[in-house]
Amino acid sequence: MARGGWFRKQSRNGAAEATVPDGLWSKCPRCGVISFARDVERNLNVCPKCEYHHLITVEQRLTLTVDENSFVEMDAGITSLNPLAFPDYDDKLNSDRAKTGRKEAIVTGRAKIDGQTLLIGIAEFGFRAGSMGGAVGEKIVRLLELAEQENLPVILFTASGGARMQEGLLSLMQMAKTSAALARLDQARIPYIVVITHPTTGGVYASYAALGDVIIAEPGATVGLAGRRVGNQDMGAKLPEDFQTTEFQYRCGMVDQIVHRRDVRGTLGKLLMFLTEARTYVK
Amino acid sequence: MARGGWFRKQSRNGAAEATVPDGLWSKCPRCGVISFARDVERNLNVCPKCEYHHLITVEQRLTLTVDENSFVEMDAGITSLNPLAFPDYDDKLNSDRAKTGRKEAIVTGRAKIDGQTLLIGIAEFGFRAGSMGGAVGEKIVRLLELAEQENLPVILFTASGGARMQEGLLSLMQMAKTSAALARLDQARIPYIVVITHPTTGGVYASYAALGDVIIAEPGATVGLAGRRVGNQDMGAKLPEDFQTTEFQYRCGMVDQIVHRRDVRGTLGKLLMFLTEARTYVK
Amino acid sequence: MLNNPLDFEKPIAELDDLIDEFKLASREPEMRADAELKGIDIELQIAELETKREALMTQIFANLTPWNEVQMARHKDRPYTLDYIRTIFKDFMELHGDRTNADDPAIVGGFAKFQGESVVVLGHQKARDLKERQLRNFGSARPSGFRKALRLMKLAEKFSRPLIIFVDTPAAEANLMAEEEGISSTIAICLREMSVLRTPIIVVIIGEGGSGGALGIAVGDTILMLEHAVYSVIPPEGCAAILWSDRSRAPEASAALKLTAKHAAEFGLIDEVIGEPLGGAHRDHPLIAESVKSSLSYHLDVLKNLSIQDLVDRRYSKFRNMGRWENTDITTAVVHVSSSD
Amino acid sequence: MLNNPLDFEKPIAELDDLIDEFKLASREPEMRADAELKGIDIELQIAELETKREALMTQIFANLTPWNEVQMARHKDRPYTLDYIRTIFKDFMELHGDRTNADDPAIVGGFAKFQGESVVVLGHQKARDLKERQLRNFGSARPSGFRKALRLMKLAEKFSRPLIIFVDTPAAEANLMAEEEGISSTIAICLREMSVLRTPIIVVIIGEGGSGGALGIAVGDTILMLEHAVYSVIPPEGCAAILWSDRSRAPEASAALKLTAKHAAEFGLIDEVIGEPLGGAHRDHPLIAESVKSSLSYHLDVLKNLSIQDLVDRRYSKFRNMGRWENTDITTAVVHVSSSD
Ligand SMILES: [Zn+2]
Ligand SMILES: [Zn+2]
Repeated sequence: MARGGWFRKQSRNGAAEATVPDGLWSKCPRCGVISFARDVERNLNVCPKCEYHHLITVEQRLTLTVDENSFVEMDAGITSLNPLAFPDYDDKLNSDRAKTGRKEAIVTGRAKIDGQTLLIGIAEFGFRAGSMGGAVGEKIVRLLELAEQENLPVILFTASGGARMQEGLLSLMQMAKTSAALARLDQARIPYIVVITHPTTGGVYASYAALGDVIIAEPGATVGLAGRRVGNQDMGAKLPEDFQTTEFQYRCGMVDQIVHRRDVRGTLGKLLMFLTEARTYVK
Repeated sequence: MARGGWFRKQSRNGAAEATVPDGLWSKCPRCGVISFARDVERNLNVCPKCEYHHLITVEQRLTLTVDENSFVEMDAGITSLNPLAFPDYDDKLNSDRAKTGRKEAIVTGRAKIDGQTLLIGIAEFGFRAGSMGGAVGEKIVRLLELAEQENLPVILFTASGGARMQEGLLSLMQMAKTSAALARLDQARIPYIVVITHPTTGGVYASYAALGDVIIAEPGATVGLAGRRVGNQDMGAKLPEDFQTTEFQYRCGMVDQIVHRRDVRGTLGKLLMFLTEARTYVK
Repeated sequence: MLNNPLDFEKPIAELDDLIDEFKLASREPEMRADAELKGIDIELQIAELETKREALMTQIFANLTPWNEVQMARHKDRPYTLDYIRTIFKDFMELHGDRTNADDPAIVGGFAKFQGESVVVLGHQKARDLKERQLRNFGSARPSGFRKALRLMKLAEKFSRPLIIFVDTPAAEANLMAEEEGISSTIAICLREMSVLRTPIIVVIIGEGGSGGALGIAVGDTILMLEHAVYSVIPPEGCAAILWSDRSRAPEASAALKLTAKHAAEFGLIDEVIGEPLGGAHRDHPLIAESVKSSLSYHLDVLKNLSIQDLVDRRYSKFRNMGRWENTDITTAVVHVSSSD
Repeated sequence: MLNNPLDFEKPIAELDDLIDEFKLASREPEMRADAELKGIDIELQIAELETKREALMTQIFANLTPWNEVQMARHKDRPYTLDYIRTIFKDFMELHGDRTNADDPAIVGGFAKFQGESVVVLGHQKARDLKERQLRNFGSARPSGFRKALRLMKLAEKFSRPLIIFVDTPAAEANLMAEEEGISSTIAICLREMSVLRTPIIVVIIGEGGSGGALGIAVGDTILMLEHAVYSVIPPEGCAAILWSDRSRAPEASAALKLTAKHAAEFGLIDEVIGEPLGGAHRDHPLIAESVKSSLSYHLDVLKNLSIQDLVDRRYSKFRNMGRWENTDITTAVVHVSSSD
């Protein structure tokens, strides 16, 4: 029995793993069960055994989420500089650009779901672990400003290790920058929906990921501020099994619904219907 | 050694006790120490031993709080009806009217503190345990509406067993009535300060007593929704020593400052200065 | 047939059992034969029993005491908030969480379609089986429940969706944790914010309207109340305990408190009593749902014809005028005999 | 004399000790006599030592590494928020409580008078002795701290009082309880609400500006930063752990992170660096207080000349333009080299 390809490299923080193995077989990072890669793919990259939601690419996410051929990308050329001349950062950026074919850790654009036009942003976790630097912040704010101008709802799919360390304080400020744009969207009463996917942590969870009018999350995702390790070190206290997961955040009142990947599209369609319907009764 | 007058009748709910004894001596209901009544009075009716804040009358409160001769009462004639024909209610009202010389469980009016004009309401706990029926609700709302008209700050001293049972649902609605008037005051950006005194519970704590821009409280007061007894029954859990007191509510973030009776006036004067100063910089 | 008949419903339940027996007999050839042999006319018996039952029903339910009304309002077979949401609304999308520290199952809510229109619906949720009743904390909301409710109300305001609220709670939770999290403050904030919320609010008291725990989500433009619901400043048991140190005298207290829908209407505190099927809502869930739906539909249309500013001003006047008092000051003597009557 | 000299301050501390000894000797007749006998001129010695000390101070503090700056920012003798509040403000009236479930001592705030004007002042609070440091949670705010801060900000807005905020925190608390109470959500809400708060906001980074825990109360119209304060997206130890799995390489990480006031100014992320007394704020509390006061005074006057709408629009532009990126799309190619520079 051939077992090629399922020994995957684990990334440093344990969060990322290759999503679709090169070979025939795929080993689930949570339950360890080995499945036909094709079966996992057919199951929307959800483990057929334990329902672990594998990371997926932006293309896969778009296919699962928006109406066929409806996506038109915006600002694809916006990319990071290295303002701090941070060691190795240029190399890492170049390598991620080559690896993902993207210029940044988020893809933004216009799309339709069930025929309803919206603006959408999808994190590319494969690019610098989805972290938020100046380019990510700028792309999100452009999306939000356009939403206000055109009165279009916004959906953001989050997956991020947080603010991008290599851009120092400039990246921290992207938290304020995106949140300020969301304040304006809020005042303009434009719907903003967040879909939290694995993993969503740090400065991203402490800014736009936590500010949705409605927040849904895929099951089993890591969701929290500082990461389980940090928490452990700081406290010595016993942590619940599901600390800093979707389920934990749901129990703590931070998430409206835990939605299986197969139902995300339907849920978003319904939410858009509720949030964008004409306000007939207001005189 | 004469000990006349310090055997006081305890009221049913354990909250009320006569404030100034008829005789020479006074026994503290908290620490049990017997003091000269005159010494207790000179100490603002605070136990010289344990700092227990005795209930005081509206007159005493006014003397302690507002500029001399500055108080002008409003709506003194507003009094309760017995809309439910509730058993014994008329008798109880009449008896409390005779006992307190008041028509209702709150006294409202115009006064000055440090020369600053304000509207003030002071609960008369001796009248139906300070409970809120239609007359109390009406008097408070008139005060709040006047405050909005004349752009004057409002201070309410609370002491109440809650909504007045004998007026049934009509009294429950006073919670909504007073809170609605406070919503308008809030929108008009008029300062509203609450001084919680012993005891403040039930529907009063769950409406205007909890809605101050700033909330201060005298030490040791009973403050809570349902009363300690109820809590005990419902839970069987071990309650903290200071459950449903000023100190408990302060620890839980509900009270800005615990203020000794001797400092209430000074604190209010300072707060009024901060809250009513002209807004010079707004263009 | 009822699963949990109240004491005064038992004579009806016994008749129901008897009728069922005859009906069974009529379908069983052997039993039919046996009956004919004995000269018993099964169909006639059934008809007589049903006539008797109808008379009994009318007699019992025309003479309910206030305490009986309390029992009816607490009836375990009575439809709960989610029952109404499932029958009257479409596409219910439940939203969870107070964005502070919990999701309180004692209050449910979310987006839904009401007659094709998007609305926000929420309410207290009781339950029938013990495990779910505990989960729902018997319909007693904690601070997180009120925070969730307020969050949904603000969503309704933000997106200009009418708000439809079902009230059914014995009281707000008042245990240690509730006090620690400011149950009083949370209710007070709900009262204040609802009074100025810029969207139409219709409240339906479907079962128990238990004091501040009920009112905390019941400040609306239109307050509807089911015929056998109750709405009270204090649970009758608590009232009896205070008056007579005897919780078992709750029936007397119920009478004194005037906590029925009829009284609430007389005092001008609610806008409409929604009639229930004979014997109560619990005997015909689809029928009561239809009545609630048609009442909601009517009143929502009325509210939709108002401007937002009129709506909010009207809501203020409504609650501002609740309560009775008189002014004995000779210069301004007046008796205020309430709200909208 | 310092109670807690840093490593690189120790040569100065040693000189200080020596100078103190000579000064003591000069006041003691017996020691003076002894010195004269030995031909030692005490006054000359002191003068020489003081000259040497000054040269040493200049030399040391002109050549601080980024890691030294981190040490300076964390210096235990450095003035904390309450030190500034006590010296720069009058009539401080502390307000407590988040109106939800706690009062977080890691954030203090209330009303105060600044140059005769009512303001709201708040900030992180560290402490010196161990017991109070634990009470203050080392300046790491919990969700309740951010809720209290937001409550005070809304009070400032409601009563149109300028808001003055001192930032000094290693990071936001991130333990189990903080996660349970939505530390991330609370910070996010602060960021959103501060950006549209309709009152002038001046922020002063006085010590450690520790990532989200700092920024959560640092969205202002004017951001001032003390010369030896630091402001960083991540603690240098954490950065070193990620880059090299070695927290002890924090000095290198400090350099890479460009977390000093000078860098923050160069990147256009702060509006002014407030110079400290030679050797740092901790060597002269009154002097640094005077500098902070005069800077606050100047900037408050500037802000007061703006209309509220201009103020809020300007604040949006300020943060909206932070960050560096380039657009490689040939049709719209542009390099954005930041904010206000
Ligand atoms: Zn698996
Ligand atoms: Zn005492």
